[in-house]
Amino acid sequence: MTDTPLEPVAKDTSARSQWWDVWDQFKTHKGALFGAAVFLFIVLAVTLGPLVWTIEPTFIDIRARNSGPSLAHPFGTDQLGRDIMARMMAGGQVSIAVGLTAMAISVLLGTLIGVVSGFFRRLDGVLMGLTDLFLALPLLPLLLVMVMLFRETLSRSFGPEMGTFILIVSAIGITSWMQTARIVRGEVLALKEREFVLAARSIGTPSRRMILRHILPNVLSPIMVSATLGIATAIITESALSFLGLGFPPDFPTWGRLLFDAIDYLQQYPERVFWPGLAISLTVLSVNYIGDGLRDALDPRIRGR
Amino acid sequence: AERGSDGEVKIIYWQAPSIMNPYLSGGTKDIEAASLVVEPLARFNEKGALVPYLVDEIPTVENGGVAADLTSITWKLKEGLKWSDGTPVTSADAKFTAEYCMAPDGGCAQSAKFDGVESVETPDERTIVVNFTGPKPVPYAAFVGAQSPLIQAAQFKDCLGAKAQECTDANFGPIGTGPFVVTDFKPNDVITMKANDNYRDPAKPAFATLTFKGGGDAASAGRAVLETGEYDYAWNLQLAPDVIAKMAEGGKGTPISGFGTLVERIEMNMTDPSPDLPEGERATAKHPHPILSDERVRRALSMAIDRTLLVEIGYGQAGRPTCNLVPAPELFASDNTDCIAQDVEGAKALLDEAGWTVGADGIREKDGKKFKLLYQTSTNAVRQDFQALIKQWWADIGVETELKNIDGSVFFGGDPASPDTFQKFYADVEMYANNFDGTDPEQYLGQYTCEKAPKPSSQWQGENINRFCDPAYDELVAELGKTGEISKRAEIAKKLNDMLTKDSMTIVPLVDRGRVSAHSNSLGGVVLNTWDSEIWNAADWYRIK
Amino acid sequence: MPDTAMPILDVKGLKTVFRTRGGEVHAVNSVDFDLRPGELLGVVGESGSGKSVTMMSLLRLLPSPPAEMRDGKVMFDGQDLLKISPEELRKIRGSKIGFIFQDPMTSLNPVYTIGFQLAEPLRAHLGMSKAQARTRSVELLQLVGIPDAERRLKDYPHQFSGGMRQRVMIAIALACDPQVLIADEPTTALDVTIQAQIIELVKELRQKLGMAIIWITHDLGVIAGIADRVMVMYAGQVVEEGPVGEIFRDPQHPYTQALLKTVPAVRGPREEKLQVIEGQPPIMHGAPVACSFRNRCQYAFDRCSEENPELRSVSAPGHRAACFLLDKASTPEPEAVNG
Amino acid sequence: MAEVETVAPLVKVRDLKMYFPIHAGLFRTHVGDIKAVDGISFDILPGETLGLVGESGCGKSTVGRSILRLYDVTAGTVEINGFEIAHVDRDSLRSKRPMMQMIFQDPQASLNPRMTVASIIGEPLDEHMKLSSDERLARIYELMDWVGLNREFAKRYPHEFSGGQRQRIGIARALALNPKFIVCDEPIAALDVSIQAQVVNLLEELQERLDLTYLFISHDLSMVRHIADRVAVMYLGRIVEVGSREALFAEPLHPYTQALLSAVPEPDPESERHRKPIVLQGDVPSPSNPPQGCNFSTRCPKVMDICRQIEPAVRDFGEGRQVACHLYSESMQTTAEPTAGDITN
Amino acid sequence: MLTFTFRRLLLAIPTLVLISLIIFLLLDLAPGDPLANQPLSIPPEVRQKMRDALGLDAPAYIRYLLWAKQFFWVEPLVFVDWVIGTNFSEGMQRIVSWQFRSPVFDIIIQRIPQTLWVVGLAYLVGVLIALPIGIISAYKQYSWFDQIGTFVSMIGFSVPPFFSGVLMIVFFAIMLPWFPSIYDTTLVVNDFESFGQQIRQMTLPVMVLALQTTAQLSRFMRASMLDNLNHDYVRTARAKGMTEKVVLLVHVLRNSMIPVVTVIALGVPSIFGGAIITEQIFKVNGLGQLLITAIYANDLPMVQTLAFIFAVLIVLCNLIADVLYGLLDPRIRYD
Ligand SMILES: Nc1ncnc2c1ncn2[C@@H]1O[C@H](COP(=O)(O)OP(=O)(O)OP(=O)(O)O)[C@@H](O)[C@H]1O
Ligand SMILES: Nc1ncnc2c1ncn2[C@@H]1O[C@H](COP(=O)(O)OP(=O)(O)OP(=O)(O)O)[C@@H](O)[C@H]1O
Ligand SMILES: [Mg+2]
Ligand SMILES: [Mg+2]
Repeated sequence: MTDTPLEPVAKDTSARSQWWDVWDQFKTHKGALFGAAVFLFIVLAVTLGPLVWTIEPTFIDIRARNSGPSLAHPFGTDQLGRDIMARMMAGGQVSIAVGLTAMAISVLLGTLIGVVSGFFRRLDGVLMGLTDLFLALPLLPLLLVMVMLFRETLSRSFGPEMGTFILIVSAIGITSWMQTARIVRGEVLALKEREFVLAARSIGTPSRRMILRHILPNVLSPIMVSATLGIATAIITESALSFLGLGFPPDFPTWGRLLFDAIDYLQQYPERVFWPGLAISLTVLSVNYIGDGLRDALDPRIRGR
Repeated sequence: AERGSDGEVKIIYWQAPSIMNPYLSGGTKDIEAASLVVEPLARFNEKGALVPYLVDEIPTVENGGVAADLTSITWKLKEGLKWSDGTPVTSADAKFTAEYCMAPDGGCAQSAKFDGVESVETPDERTIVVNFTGPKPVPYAAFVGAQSPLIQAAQFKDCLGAKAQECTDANFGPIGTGPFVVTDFKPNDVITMKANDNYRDPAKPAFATLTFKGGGDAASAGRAVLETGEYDYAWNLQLAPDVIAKMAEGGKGTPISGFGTLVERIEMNMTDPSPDLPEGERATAKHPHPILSDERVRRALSMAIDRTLLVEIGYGQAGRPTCNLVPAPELFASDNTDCIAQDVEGAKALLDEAGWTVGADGIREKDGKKFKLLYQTSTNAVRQDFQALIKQWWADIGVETELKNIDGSVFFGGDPASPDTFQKFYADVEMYANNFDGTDPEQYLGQYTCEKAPKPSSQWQGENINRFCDPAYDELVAELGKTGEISKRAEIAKKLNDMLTKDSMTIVPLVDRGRVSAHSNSLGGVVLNTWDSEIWNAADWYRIK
Repeated sequence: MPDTAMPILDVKGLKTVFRTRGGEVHAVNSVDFDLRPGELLGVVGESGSGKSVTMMSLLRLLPSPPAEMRDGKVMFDGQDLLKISPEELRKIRGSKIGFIFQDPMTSLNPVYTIGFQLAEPLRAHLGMSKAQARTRSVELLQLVGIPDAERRLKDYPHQFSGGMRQRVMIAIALACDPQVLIADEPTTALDVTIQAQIIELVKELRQKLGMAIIWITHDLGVIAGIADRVMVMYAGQVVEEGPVGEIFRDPQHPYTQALLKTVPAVRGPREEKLQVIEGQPPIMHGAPVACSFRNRCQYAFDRCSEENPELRSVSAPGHRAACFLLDKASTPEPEAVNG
Repeated sequence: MAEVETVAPLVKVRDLKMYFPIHAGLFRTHVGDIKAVDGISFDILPGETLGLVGESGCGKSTVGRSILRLYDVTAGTVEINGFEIAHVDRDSLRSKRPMMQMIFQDPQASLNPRMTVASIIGEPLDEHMKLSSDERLARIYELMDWVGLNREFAKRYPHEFSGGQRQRIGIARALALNPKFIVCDEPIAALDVSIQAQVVNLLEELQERLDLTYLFISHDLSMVRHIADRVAVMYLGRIVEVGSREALFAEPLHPYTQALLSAVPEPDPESERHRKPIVLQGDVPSPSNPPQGCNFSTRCPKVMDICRQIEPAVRDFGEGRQVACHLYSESMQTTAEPTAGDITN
Repeated sequence: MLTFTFRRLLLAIPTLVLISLIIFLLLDLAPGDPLANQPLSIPPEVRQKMRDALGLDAPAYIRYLLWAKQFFWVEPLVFVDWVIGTNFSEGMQRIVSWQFRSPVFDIIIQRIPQTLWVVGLAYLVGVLIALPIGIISAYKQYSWFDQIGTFVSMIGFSVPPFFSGVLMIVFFAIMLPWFPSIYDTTLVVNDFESFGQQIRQMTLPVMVLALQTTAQLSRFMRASMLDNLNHDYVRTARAKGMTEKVVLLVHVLRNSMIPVVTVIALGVPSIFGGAIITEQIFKVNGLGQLLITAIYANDLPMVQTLAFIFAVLIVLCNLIADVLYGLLDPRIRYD
């Protein structure tokens, strides 16, 4: 055969992983890039910040209470004289950790259930029934009951803070995976009809490897999008739980808790509302923008353009 | 003034009333809402003194109203009293009220008021004789105070016993003798009332209608009275003092405060709550507390606390530092004020003396045992602030504290299966507030006898939370039960109070918590009463023109 | 067809560019052609050669961004379609120029009935009442050979088969008796038997209604059967143009020649080996500076990579091609084969 | 082709049926079937290419997939290289997989967009052979050479290739396990005319070199004519005519085959002018509700009454030529018209 | 379609029974006591009596069966009686709330008007604002309108209502005393003035709630429009010479509405349960507040019933969404 290899259509760059393409596309989305920068900044601020700003968030300096922003306390102090900046950083760690972990739980659960029910026809009915059931269960009482049921057991095994953390994170995770599961299932159903899955079957690839190799990588983009949305929702949900008195204990700062506590002081010390409010909004906003960018970047149709 | 000439008055309670029958709910919000409609024979005034309401005078031994052997009391209804539906109020109504609350399956929340009542007799239409099973030195419980008003026999006749739960209409709109009548009751939301046409004083109430809104939170209730002026009266503004002060700048209303017997205190566990003990022995008298059994230790812990600062941060106008379990009424209040001044050095010295020496990490230890305490309370912003502050003070004297807070409904829920109730007290120290009804502390102080300690055999029921046990105390309580003379009673009560606080430091009182409410500047006649319903004199309220 | 008639549609120097992330794509490069009344112009070329973009540019149907009409004139009815206001253009679309798209499955709005979609242009352009539009719709459906037209007006697109849908599309395009009908691969998605039905239908309608048609396709067979004139496109340019008989009998451009050879026939002798055109069509970043076919052309020589050949007339009347080979005397022997 | 009679067929399909159940109603009861493949039988000899043609939706792909046991067939047997495929259990099926492979229609859809060329081609190797990574790579390169892909492309992703190249990747994957039999399900339908020829030539060349046997599914009759040795024509789940390429294209017997062939236009204006295609009326009936009698009876230009009543039997004309049509059924041959008339009355 | 609906309804029954059981068991397992909120001064014996009177200590399965009977049998009968004036239900024990000692359904019915007025209206307003925003944002993708829309909706998404609510109160009730901060549930709308008052008192909570609905829905609408704008039929419509308005509002809109309508329908149950925080802040005292106070008060029958009603609503709205989907999209035939 005289056939010489054909010119590739792609640009001349040699073997590039498609993550580079994703990044290339992501870069063109200004909002997403900005969001990523802001989010990175926030994460760095709350994780590395305490190394620089060494005041303990629980340290009470009762003489300096209710003071406004100053050099000693750039964000001011609260009613017990605790440094708000230190509390913001500590709270941010928790809030972001809550956001990330709750999102991870919900995405993992959602993906697992979505993939399994989309892929194995026999389990589909049961699993989708379960999903509907969870969708129909009123979440608030469920959350409440979970908090009430397990708070103590968990605090005993993991310490009060870690216990509450695990509880809240799993409560949020367990009550928010359904949307992801539905989307993923839909995608999987569609993917299953794609010929490359059939091709894998004709090779004799067993289901487990089929899922790992062919299904999961291809449902990544809706999962990513659910994930970014999930972080935002989890942070907001945690703050709403604080409002309802079900979140972290009052002596354990999170952004939601700080915001809630500051609301009574809205008129005297508006800055106290401002900081956590800004932090939450910025985080949610930046994560949302990242999600937007990722959605574009992961969609081959858009990326190809 | 003329009845109904001042239009509408609006009251906001951030806890919404769920029922208008005080016999089916012990909740303050419910009792106070009901107090606008149903009335007792006599009430306590703002000073804690009894004042006649539906009777002309308070029966006493002196005026013959109370039998000399203290086994009966005779009330005489006012002439011409009418229910709001126009029918006359008779002694039969009182007899019925007693039957209603004493019926076995009725689940009456106020049945303690009728403790020791043997029978109620009605020699005539206006005379009510309450017979007691034995001598009763303080016979003013049944039909006295907002908790035990008269209800109309005609309205509730089918609601005795188990049926009490089903009489929704009656429970939501009781017929009473008070200044207002319910026109519409929306549970947990809003009650609308209008002036009672048959109220005994033809000039009162000044308001034609009354709206009693419930729900939300203290802050927004405060705002509605102090800042926007939408409401005339807001109840129990449990807010940080500076928040209230800021709201008051709004200029629409005035915060008012009053003090009763509610004391925020730290209770010391006299028994060992260690989880290593077998269930059933944990936190029982069998194992005294390894650290707190020493009186010096308890005293040192108390000395480390700056109560004045606690008040300033947590309650402001609505609190004052106290060292007493019974801070009021004046007659019964001990003059113990030793604890008010913080004394960190003294506390340290005391601990040194007790053999607790400062270890390498700054934490005291004795015989290789670290001074570590578990400090629990219910979940509530102010309490957590207190916990944080006290933890720091205790850290200053070398005590490590682990903080824990438990949801109020569990903490106070009394479920014997839960490890987290305040009765079980699976912690070293705990903090909450308690008070007593009326003005006589006998029953309140009587809670600290040995036998009232919660224990497995009593399903963890019992009021002697710290398992305090002193035979001398028990004896003194018994003596109080036999003493009728008021000054003598006061003397014994003070002594009991001091045994629990000043002498043994079993109970470490922190703050005498009063109440802050607020009324609009145009609402006149408000007299805050902490001994009875807070809005006890709503009949006297009027609009300042 | 009368060569003398004034062209009804005259396209000069049409240039369409897509601005994309990867740079500009010059999808259509200085395309000239005309269409005479009653004539059927076939347009062929492989995928991506710019056939659809050319035709959609005429009516400015491309979304912009990314599309941009850089240059050119599209004279229709004395007006330049690229210059007139959107409102004037809208009045021409669907009434004077009808359009049939490639994919009958997606080109109809799935949530409206056929009747509704048929009546829309009638009511918009001809101002018909509901009832008039309905009568006319029935006529149209009968015209394109849909049985039981009255009843089928109430059906939704998904209730029709692919062939039927394409008939509906044709009916919509014909609704206002357009002077020009542009059919963009109307049969590519269909089976041969259905394709045969549609082709028969168009032939018939053309005789009845006498409009000018532009018919885009990949399939040289289809063109051979129906076209009067053929235009061959490659990489956004017209490489050859001429009467159908000429093109098939005596193709001048190497691309046309190769194209004709790659297709095996159902009838006649069977080739042992299929001819192939090696390589891929180029991506058109930037205006062409050289012959875009040179990389795949077996006759390519130096000049091909230096200059872009223009369309020039070939001996036969109306036959034009864009290839330097035509200049090299008339000796067709490929002496300067590229090494 | 004359001596083929003596050779044992590589693929033997007997009375294959593939029904897709339809569930409906309150309790999702089984109310009917889509009879995508409704009883077909054929053989493919070693080294031969059988072309399978027919209109869209007539069940061509379903046949291909059922033969490879990508569906659990409803009835019938499939024997490949002497092994029964249609009803064996999963494990032994898996061990038979290397023997039979498939090339798909859509080169875009049949390649996982998130795998590199090397991993796509290597997947069957990972599944069925225990190779060291060097051996594996060597094999991948060998395969890429076979299909004419530059080895440098091994690390690239499918979207970086043109359609023709993608189809080559798919072919390489199918060849990885040294199959004997390959089902080509419209391998060129999605490609441009100029590219089609490249792929077809490649397939032919590989067949020669590796001694492959193809089932070549297509609706492009001219390509089938080019590549297939024998051709089977399907209509609505059944095979209506089978024959050697020459015979079938020269003289189609079944009215459907005739119509099909006549509908193909030819790139020659002269002959086009004279071609009179048999234009079929109407659409293909739904496979869930096929007409009574002959499936083609609703559109057949030569329909007789009997066609609407009785399903025509397959008649063997020798030399592998088979037709299922009442026009040629033995009993009808002479007395077709009168009998048909009798039946209607 | 009809069979489909029936089928779904049938399937919903076991789901609902399961849900009711799960809710019951979960709530029953939860620690806490309906009497926890009673003052400490009430002695334990009295507490015990109150517990007995409420029937709190009966075994769980008996309470569940009793509840089930009351919910599925007695309450429907009461409803029948109320509608046609019979008295089948006389003497039957209805589901009685522990905090109110009153049939829970009476209270629920009392709460429905304010919930519908405020939360329902907010939802409606949110939807009505969101749709045009979504449409314009999609049509003018990446224009300044689109960018601002994105930004605002993300703000709406990221601000918890307990924050925006209080902010609104401080601005519009205290600093600029335009609107009341407390919702008056007793207001009867019978003339122009009271109507104005009703509007005024609804403004703030509706604004807070609508912001959230708008934020989410407009994003969704935009995505759906964008999706459809690329479809071939849009080009067909343009080629037919339709005006842009027709193309957008007739052709694209209806197709884009198909998924959006489902989302809207599925959001309806949240009207009843989801506005808890906003209700609390403005003291609207609707169903959300009823639920949360019942939870705090451990009023098991009330929580159980409300939770179950929400579950029914959710299941029902799911069904409605599916049916709507089928109606809007002729391609879907559910049989
Ligand atoms: N929206 C777009 N953005 C960027 N490039 C485009 C766009 N639409 C078309 N193109 C490019 O324009 C060129 C011509 O495309 P066009 O659709 O006209 O080809 P065609 O000849 O109609 O092909 P086919 O036969 O496949 O329909 C192609 O190279 C294509 O990539
Ligand atoms: N998984 C399936 N479930 C239900 N019906 C199916 C399934 N796969 C195919 N069918 C139906 O079976 C029939 C035959 O389909 P098949 O894909 O085999 O046709 P085909 O001849 O390959 O058509 P094409 O040329 O369009 O590829 C069609 O009517 C199709 O709708
Ligand atoms: Mg095209
Ligand atoms: Mg197929």
